[in-house]
Amino acid sequence: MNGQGLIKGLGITLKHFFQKEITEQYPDVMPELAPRFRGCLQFEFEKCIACGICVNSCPNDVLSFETEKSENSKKKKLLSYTIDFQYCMFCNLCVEGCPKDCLHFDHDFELSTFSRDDIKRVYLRPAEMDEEEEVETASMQDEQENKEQNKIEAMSKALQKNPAKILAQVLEQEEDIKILSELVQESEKTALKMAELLVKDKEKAAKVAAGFVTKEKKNRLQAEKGGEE
Amino acid sequence: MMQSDIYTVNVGPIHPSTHGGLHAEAVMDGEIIQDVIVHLGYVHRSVEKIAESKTYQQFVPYTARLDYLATNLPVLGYCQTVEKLLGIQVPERAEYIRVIMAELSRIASHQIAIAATGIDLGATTGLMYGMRDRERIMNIFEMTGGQRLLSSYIRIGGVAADIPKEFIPVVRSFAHDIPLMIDEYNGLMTGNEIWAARMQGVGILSLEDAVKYGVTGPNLRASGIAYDIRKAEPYGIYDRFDFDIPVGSRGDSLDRWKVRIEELRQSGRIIEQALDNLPEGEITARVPKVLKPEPGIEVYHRIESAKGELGYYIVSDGGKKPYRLHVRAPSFINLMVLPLVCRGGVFQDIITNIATLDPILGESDR
Amino acid sequence: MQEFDLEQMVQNIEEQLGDKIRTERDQFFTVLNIDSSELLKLMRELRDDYGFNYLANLSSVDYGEEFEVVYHLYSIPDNNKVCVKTRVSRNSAEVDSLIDIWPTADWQEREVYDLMGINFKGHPNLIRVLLPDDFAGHPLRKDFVMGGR
Amino acid sequence: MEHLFTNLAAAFTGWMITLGLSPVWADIILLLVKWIIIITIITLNIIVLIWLERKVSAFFQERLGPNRLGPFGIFQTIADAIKLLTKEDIVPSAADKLIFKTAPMFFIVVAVMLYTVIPLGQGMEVINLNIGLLFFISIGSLSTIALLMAGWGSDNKWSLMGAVRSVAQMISYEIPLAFSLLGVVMISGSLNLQDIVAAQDNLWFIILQPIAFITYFIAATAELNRGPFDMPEAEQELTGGAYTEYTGMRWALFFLAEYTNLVAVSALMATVFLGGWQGPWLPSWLWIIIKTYGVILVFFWVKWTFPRIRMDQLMSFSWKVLVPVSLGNILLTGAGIYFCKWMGWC
Repeated sequence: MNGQGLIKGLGITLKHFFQKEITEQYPDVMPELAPRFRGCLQFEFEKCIACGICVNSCPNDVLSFETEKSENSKKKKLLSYTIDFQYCMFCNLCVEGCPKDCLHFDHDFELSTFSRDDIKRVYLRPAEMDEEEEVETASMQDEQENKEQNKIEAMSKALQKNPAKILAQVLEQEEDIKILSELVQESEKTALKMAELLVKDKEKAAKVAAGFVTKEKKNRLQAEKGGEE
Repeated sequence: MMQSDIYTVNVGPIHPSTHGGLHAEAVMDGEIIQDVIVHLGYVHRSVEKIAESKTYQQFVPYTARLDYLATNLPVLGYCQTVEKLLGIQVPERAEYIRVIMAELSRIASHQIAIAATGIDLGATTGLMYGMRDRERIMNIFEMTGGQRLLSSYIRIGGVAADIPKEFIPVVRSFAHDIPLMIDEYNGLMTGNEIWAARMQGVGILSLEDAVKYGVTGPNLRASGIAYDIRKAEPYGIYDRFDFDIPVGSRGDSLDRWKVRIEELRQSGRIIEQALDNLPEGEITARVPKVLKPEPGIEVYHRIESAKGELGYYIVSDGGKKPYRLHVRAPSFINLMVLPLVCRGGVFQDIITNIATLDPILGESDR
Repeated sequence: MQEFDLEQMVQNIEEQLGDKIRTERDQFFTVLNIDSSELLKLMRELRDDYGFNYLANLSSVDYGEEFEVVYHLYSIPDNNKVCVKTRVSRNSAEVDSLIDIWPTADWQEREVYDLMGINFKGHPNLIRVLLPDDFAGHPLRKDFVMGGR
Repeated sequence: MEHLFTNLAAAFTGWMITLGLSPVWADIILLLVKWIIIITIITLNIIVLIWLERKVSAFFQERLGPNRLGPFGIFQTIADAIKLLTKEDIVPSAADKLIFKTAPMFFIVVAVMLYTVIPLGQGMEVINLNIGLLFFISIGSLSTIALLMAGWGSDNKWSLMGAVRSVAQMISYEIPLAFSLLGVVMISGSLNLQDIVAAQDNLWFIILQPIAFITYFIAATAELNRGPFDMPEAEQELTGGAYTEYTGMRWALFFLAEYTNLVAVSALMATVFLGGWQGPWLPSWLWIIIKTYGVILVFFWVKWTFPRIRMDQLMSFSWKVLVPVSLGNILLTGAGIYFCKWMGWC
């Protein structure tokens, strides 16, 4: 007391007078940001599947998007995606919800704009994406066919190896299964046909299998008759 | 005999030292305060109404904006209330991380209180020193939660993400430096004769009045009772930590100031203990995507926030949104004693009292 | 003062107030549902005889036809807790003010009046606290129409 | 170097006389020229000083301070001055226009008048007044009136409170201010500032009059309205006090005058307590600048360390501590002088 406190205070400020500054020299030196820093929300149009989880998880109705159902595919087509930054709380809930990782925060924190209209960010569907999509669908069809082909081949091999087990899916009576198994093991063509049907359409496969069996039964009957005659 | 008139001076809502949009109408006789009429609501956002239209998870970021200076504390309170409502058990590791973040928030809030008191009383350099030290906490928040101020890092069921690997050394060195910071605040401000003269005997709040008016937190403890919800009704894992409750004796501004400074040290102790015992494991419990508590269930849960008792009262009707959510904001109730402590003082005491009552208007106005 | 016993207290109060009171217990609180006419009497007794010197929280819920006013009481430093609820009908929403028992009810009641529109009989200064004085309606009522975005 | 300015002045007078002017007129013109030079120096000096205070306060607070314009941000003040000049001049509709507008002018005129008597070097002063110290004190206290005019004219409660505070503060601190200087006057036996400087030939008065120095420093801080005694302004309480309603250049004039006062009081402290322009090796006018800036830095240091004192404590401190102490100092000085004479030392 009696001035000691005052002198101590003066001592503390004097000590700091000669210490190095602690302030950041922004904007000359940009601040070092932690990896998790949430600056500006970025959207990647290509990855988005328009599931709407982000929109539902947003507490403040920042996000919205427009979709269109295209005729030839069941997929929803994303037309535009809007981020209305003036309401964003940077809470990360949308990013955490997104199943395709198409939302992320980058380190850009200088979000001020000169006009209110600039706050809203609208991502429009890029034109090259439509072109890409056509190519993509074409190539996808190819790919799918390839895949199916592979499946069918694998199936036919399996049929030849262990027919009884697989044919049990389509036929009920053991006798029939046995007959068809023999048939399949005998001819590769039949095996392939059965395999194709099994992969693509089980119901049809059952019908066709039944057909095969009755035909074979007839054949065998005739053969027996012929033998007798 | 001199004739004098009663006149009013409006401190705020636009005023350098009202800590936000506080409007205190001082009724004065010369420099002597006859009464203070507090007008609130300048930052009213009707958070309680907003809560009724948001799902339980969506409301988490809003709670961070109640007491934006101690951002993790209101979030912690809310998340624990919802967990109580749903009976969610939070993993050990998450509990420890929560304690560390909550205590860091408490320190950040108290450092703002210290810094703001510094500038309110004219010690501008005190402001800078308080802010400088708080900056380290902000960096820790940025590192863990991604945001400096309103990270909404604590989530229902746990925390948003695991701590990064550089977290522990940084927090440890911060906790280690707290006593040095306190020495500096004490040297620059508490020990200063002008400072003591401006605070001693100013804004005396007797223990009786403090309890009657529901004052909680450091303001209540400064009036002379060791009532801290962390000890009185431990929530989370606070019963596992060893810390003291600083208590004042007279309940004046100087006591409130000293209690806050001492609480920095105690929070530092808690952080160190939590770091020592931090277990490995999950950071979040299995929480369903859509939270639907049983209908008709309701809960009042309270935590010791930086400003006092922060309570959430949630009523559920079985839907995915709260039927009713009420926030018992400590700043709102602590501000009620502002006229009481100001009466009879001089004009400058209003500023001292606002600073040492440490209200935060985001919370009091909601 | 003798040792505090919550069960004993509830029993005493139930005997005294008879059908005016209904006690519920959940895992967090013992809830005393009191008829609004006996509220003041019960509260005074809780403070004077059972040491509940601290009104922690005062809130209200809109249940359509009725409003419920909820009080969470604690005692400092013993930390006993009890919850008191009272219901008033929507048309005549009026409860006795507790400002004489706990001055802390002052602003909390004003807040309930402001946001929920429940009158508190005996409150000396029942004006809006958060909303502007010329605001129409009470936002926390369920029939309040939200405007804006 | 030592006689650079005195020689220049003599040459200028001589030149005017050769032009056919009578010596009286030559003296008057010289006086005017001195005035203009001093005002120019003050203004330029203030620009440096404002920059210096911002820089110094920044260093106390571990900041860098102004650093955008020019080397070390030295042109920041000039940019600020230009900004202030181009700002809209707002006069509140309820204000007493005449008083409101004249207050800043009055303030700056009073501040500049202080420089007339300060010896800025050996034989360098505007007027060598034989009651220099008295003149300084009495003119210095006039700035109260300017603040009162500003507060009254603004018709704003904050301004008026600031003004009333400043009047109360000035009146209270005027007394210890004058009393603390009295000891020096008693020793030197003169009110003439050049004589006081001359009396410090062997020993500075800060050593002979340490109590007077401290009381004068405190009282001067209050007179200057600087922290921790910046009651009239008190941003955090009175939102700017007497200056609340002022904008643009009118406000800048107040600001300018405050710094002018600061330099004047610091120069007086250097003159009265720190040996004035006396010093080895360097020319006298450089010495007074160095000493003045030294005192100014101490003012800065105090302002940026201490919190603001409360109004009632401020008053009681003046009347209960400073006035008795400065009175005691006079008594002590008198006794000391008597003792010296009795011992035959002087």
